[in-house]
Amino acid sequence: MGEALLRTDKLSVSFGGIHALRETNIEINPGEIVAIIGSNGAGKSSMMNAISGVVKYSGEIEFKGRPLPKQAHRIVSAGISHVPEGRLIFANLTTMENLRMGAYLRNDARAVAKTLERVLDMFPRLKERENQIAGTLSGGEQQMLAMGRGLMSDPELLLLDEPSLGLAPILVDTIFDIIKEIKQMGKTILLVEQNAYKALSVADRAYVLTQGRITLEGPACDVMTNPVVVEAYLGKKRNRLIQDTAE
Amino acid sequence: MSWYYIEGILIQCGYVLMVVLGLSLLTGFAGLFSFGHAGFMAIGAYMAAIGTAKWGLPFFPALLMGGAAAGVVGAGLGSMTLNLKGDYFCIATLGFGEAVRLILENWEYVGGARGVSGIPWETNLNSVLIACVVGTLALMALIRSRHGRNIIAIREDELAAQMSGINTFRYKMIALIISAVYAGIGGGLLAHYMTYIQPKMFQMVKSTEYTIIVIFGGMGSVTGSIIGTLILTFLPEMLRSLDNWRLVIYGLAVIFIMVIRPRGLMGGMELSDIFRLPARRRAARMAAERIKSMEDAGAGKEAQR
Amino acid sequence: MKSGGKEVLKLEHATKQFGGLTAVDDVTFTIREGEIFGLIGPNGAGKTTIFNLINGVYALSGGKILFDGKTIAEGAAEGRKALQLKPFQIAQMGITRTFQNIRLFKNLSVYDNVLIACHRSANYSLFEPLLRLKGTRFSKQEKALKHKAEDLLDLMGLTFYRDVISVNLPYGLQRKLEIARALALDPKLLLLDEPAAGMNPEETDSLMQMIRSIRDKFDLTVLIIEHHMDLIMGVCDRIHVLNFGKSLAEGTPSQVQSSPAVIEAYLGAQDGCVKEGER
Amino acid sequence: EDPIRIGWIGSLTGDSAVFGVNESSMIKMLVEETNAAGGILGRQVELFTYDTKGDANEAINATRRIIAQDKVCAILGPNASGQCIAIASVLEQMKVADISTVATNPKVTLNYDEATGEFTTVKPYNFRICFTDPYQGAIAAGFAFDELKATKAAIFYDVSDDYSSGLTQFFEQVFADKGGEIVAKEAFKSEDVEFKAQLTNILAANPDVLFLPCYYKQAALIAKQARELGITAVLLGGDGWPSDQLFVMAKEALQGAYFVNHLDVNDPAFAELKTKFETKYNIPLDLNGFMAHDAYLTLVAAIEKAGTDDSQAIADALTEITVQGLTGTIKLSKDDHNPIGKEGSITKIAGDGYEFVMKYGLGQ
Amino acid sequence: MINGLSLGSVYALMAVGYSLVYSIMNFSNFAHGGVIMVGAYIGYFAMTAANLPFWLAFVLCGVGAGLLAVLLELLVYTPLRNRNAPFLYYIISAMGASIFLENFVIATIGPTYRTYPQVFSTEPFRLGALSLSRIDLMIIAVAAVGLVALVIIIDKTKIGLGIRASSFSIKASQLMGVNVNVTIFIVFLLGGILAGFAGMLFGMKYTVYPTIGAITTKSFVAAVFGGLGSLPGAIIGSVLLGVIEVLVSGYLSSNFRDLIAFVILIGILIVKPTGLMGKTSEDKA
Ligand SMILES: Nc1ncnc2c1ncn2[C@@H]1O[C@H](COP(=O)(O)OP(=O)(O)OP(=O)(O)O)[C@@H](O)[C@H]1O
Ligand SMILES: Nc1ncnc2c1ncn2[C@@H]1O[C@H](COP(=O)(O)OP(=O)(O)OP(=O)(O)O)[C@@H](O)[C@H]1O
Ligand SMILES: [Mg+2]
Ligand SMILES: [Mg+2]
Repeated sequence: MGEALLRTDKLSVSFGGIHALRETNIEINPGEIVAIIGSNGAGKSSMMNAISGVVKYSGEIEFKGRPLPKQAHRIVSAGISHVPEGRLIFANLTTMENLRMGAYLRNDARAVAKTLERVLDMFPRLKERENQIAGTLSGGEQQMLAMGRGLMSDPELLLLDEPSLGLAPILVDTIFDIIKEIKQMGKTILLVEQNAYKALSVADRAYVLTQGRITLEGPACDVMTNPVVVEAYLGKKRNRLIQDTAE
Repeated sequence: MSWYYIEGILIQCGYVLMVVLGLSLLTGFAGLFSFGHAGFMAIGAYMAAIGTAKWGLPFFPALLMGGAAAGVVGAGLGSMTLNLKGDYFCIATLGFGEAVRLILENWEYVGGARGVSGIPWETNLNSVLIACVVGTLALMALIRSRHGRNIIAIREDELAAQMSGINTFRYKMIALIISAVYAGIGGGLLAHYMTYIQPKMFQMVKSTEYTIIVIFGGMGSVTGSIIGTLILTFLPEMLRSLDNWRLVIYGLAVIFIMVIRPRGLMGGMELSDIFRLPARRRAARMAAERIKSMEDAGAGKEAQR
Repeated sequence: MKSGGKEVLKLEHATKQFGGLTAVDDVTFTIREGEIFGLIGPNGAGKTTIFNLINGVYALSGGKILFDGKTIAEGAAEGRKALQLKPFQIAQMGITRTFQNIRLFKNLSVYDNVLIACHRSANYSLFEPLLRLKGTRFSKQEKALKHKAEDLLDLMGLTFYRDVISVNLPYGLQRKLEIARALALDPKLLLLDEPAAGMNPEETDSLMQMIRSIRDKFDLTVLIIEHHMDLIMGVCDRIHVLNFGKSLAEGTPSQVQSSPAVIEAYLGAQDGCVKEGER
Repeated sequence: EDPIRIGWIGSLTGDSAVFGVNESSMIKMLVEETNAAGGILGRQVELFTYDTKGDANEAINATRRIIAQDKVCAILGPNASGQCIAIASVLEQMKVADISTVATNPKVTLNYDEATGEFTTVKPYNFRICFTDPYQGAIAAGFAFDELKATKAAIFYDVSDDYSSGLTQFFEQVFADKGGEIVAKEAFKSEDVEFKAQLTNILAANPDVLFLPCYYKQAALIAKQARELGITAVLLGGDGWPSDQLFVMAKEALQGAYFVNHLDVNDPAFAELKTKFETKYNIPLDLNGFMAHDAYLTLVAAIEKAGTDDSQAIADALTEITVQGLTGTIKLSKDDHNPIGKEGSITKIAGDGYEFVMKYGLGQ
Repeated sequence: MINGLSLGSVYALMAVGYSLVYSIMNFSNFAHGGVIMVGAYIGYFAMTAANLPFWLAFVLCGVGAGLLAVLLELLVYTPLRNRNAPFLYYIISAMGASIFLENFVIATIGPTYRTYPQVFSTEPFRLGALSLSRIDLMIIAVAAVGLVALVIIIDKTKIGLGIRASSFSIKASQLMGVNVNVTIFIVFLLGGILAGFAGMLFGMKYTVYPTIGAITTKSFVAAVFGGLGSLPGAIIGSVLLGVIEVLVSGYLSSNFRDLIAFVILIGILIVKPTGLMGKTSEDKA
């Protein structure tokens, strides 16, 4: 495999005495979707937050072969965009202003307009709610807004933390379609999902995070059929389902 | 230091503490900011002073009358303003405090700006000590009851409190009234210590000083309020020989504590908690471990592989 | 399923407008005693808004909401003034809820969160706590409150975390704590807004068990909003579907699941998993 | 031998710091001079000064400390009535005399029965060297009516200030008794800086004199704004006015204004002290400085008379002495501890300086 | 009326700074009064001790006060932010800072009132029947220009968008690439510059003394009244407060001015609980 887009070396995060992430090494290659799965509190979000510079960490992160800057704003300008867990939209700004915030560091007005158009195409609902104060959007609308805002910076690497949270089933499918679409556009994606099954089915590779440590990694299809993963993350029903289809 | 001097400061601590305890309930526990407590103090002080100096009442009933008057006015203020949020409530109280002062300044019966003199000197270490002990115990008792917990819930999340069936308006009102009563009694004690009161003594800076004490001591901690009162009353006295530099240092000290202990001295803890702390810490650590090990069943199994 | 029970909650032509936007548009449904009733619909369909209407967080623009036969909210209409009970009154009547974006008393311990909510089970006055003697009404009731809170923690499996500050709990446990807090009021009707959000299938499964068991144990009626179809289909007796604020369908899970309108608006091409699984 | 310990308390911070700083600086200078000249009773003088922030409780604390810990034999200051009244009980308990500089409220030296509304006994340890509000208000009103021949007066006072309210009350009374008419009475608050609205009302009432019983900061601002509005009435003030700042702030507007002063500005000692003080401290010498000066002289005389630094003896001696101060002859009455027969010096603002007009006492 | 306008403009100049800082930091910066006061002194000494011409002094005043505000932010608020302190502690620290500034000036420069040299002729400026003193004109002009400039910055520029975003969530705006420290720095600088201008103009119109800060209470009231965090609200609130005060003391009673003004304010707040220009939206649960 060629040069990795992002590589972490002994990445650790701790809060007071709690070690959320312990010496994790991951690699993301250009153009692929990498999924991270793990149960509640396994450290998935902490990893994303470390990469995007909003929590302090120890260890190294390398992006495009160079050490990643530590300040959040420089990380964004390096080409990483993070759609955080819990959306963190700007509740006091309008939908449109939220989207413009996404393109905060971009100065090419024409290119921004183009991205905006594409984002609004992906999420027509946002266009309808253009001037609504974002805090009053419905949960799902807020999730779309968060995704759209993340795309506005036209990043090379997109970090998605539970993008399907709180979405209607029809939209969950749409979101995963969009994720695939984004990949098609040549972007690289790091994906965290509770809906492990869905995540694994779009991902190229996956890491399993357990108590802050990486306990399993490999191509997504291998991870998906790993019995331990099946038992722990995919639920018994799915377990049966997969065995059925596998037979 | 001479005891006579220290005694004076302790008496001051005493009446200040009464006001601070009341404010602590309102600000520290109910989460409502008030810049008008000097107004309640003024009402209590004037009522009590008129009681003893003009009407010849004994000290104790006059003191209670002062507290009651402040409580009644608090209820009136609350019914108008408790629906306002945050800073809006805050300026309503600020305006209230100034309004009380203005009325007193224009009211000839109580001497206008020249105030009331000839108040008997009744406040001494014993009387403030009794007031403070009773006040502290009563406040603690209230807080450790369903009523107190309801008040705390308002501070934490007003909407969630309503959804839990708490009549938030009523409890904010209770907090405000009790707080006003405490301030009124504190004012009465002050009046009978000074033997003279005038509206000037109840300016807005007083209210902010008390708010500083509450937050300095730590929100939601009665012990913190007590310690805060002691420290912030004694500090300027300790610095007294520095003349006009002492308030410069006082200002710096306030900033310094806030910066190094941004939850105040005792933020949310009582003194009794400190003794319980080791046990609590252990329990919390165990729980944290458990949270971690709430862990996917996978963990163990993978280790086996 | 205990069908045919008496009507617990009834929405009659409930309508809510925000400025020009009609978030809830002439919605009518009835929930019967003991039912687990699902409310689903695409994002922005007005589900959370309906919760806020039932709770009295929002005032109704039109229509009427009845609880236990009593009107709790009624929009203004010709010759009649709007009626709106306050949120706390509605909560005291027996409707409690959890929030889509968790709203715990963040800086308080798990135990305190529940203990606060138990307050309705005591009725000692403001002055009784001053006399902290054994055998007074205050101390008896206070003891009862403590037991009640502990029992609830026990029931929800939270006993171990009683001293943990609630924000520090993992997401899933925060959800459970919210439910415990809601139960502390001895509600007749429990509203759950996306209780399984952020849970993995395993956890969702156990949540499902729990919802059933608390329904039985507390004689509850449950109204639930959820996007996890496994949960909705698995636990609900009846389901009401909203779309753009309007009612789209109502029926049993299987009826709803097979309704073309619902599939088109909400479910999409179902069972993506099978398709994916075949890949 | 031990030095003789004396104290001064007053505002070094807060709103009225400007007055307190004047007083304490003056007393420091005088103590230095005394010590250089060999002290009192052959003993050096040690001075303790404490800030009260203008707050009555702080004044009590400062008094307790200065007496109990620093063991002073007498206290000078503080510079406001409220603080003086509050420290009375401490003084009484510790038997130490206080000579206040500019506390003009009658209640400073006399006990007052709120129930009957009458003054009763004299407070044994409170003294003052300034005249009282009733006295000064009466002087101002008498001067306005008798000398300025004004029949219509307007009052513009600081409702939040006790000094200002006191003067107002007695001015109003005396002026009306004499047959004059108060055509307008408007109020402001200490921290105000904008007065045009009230002045507009005063303009409409068209008074002959406008009485401004306040401190010089407001007096200057009001004068300026009054003239801008076209008020032509003669401006009349009290002893809150005397300060060089008055000129700096509103020289033009104040031309021709009168105020009641404690001292005769033609007195050469006045100019000498002023130059000395201002070169030493580089701050303008206000009336407070002069009053502190005289309070200090009075205290020194009392100590000398008592022949000891025993505080009780000093308190006793205070009513026994007669002192020739800058602000007149000071003889404290046994009955009310106020200076006896002190006359006001009516001073006029003309050109670049003050002009002595006349002595005006209540006998006239 | 016109007097009310000029008083209101003074409040406004001060209130805008409050509101600006509030809009991003969500706390009432009670140290603002101290910064205004220091601004007034800078201008005074620039014009007297250093003999600088008015315009230079004016600029210096803005710069000096701006830097002081930034210094406060760096020394006092940044550590608090790094420790995630709740907003209350900012308020208390701000109060501490204002106590410090005020008394530092008393202790060093002294409590004496000081008067600016005369720059503007006292000849009022006439426009038809309207007559306005030059300094008032200046104050109104600076307030108006300052406000318009600020509104443009906040509403129309990217920095402004960043400021508004950061006011809601610092973490989220970091994720968007906003350098939050710089943004906050700019806010304090702008607020401080306005405070400096306010201080100098105030000093020129009236006088300079260490407790000028006391009058800024009024501008805080005005800012809240207008709707905290809303700049036009701050202006409208201030002017309204000025006009109400003047009208009350002109036509009703100067003795009870503040009381009546307060009752009016409370009345308006009861009708509109988030201030005049404050956003009212139903709380979403
Ligand atoms: N700000 C914080 N302070 C203290 N502890 C934290 C903080 N953020 C996370 N943690 C702890 O770090 C651990 C990992 O949290 P993280 O949010 O990364 O988990 P996650 O895998 O994203 O879980 P979830 O699926 O619930 O989102 C948890 O134990 C959590 O309690
Ligand atoms: N306070 C408000 N002001 C304006 N519009 C609002 C307000 N609250 C909700 N809305 C709008 O009403 C519609 C319904 O919102 P609601 O939150 O009820 O959706 P929902 O069905 O709960 O969706 P989700 O499943 O995504 O949470 C949305 O379009 C939302 O933007
Ligand atoms: Mg997470
Ligand atoms: Mg919703």
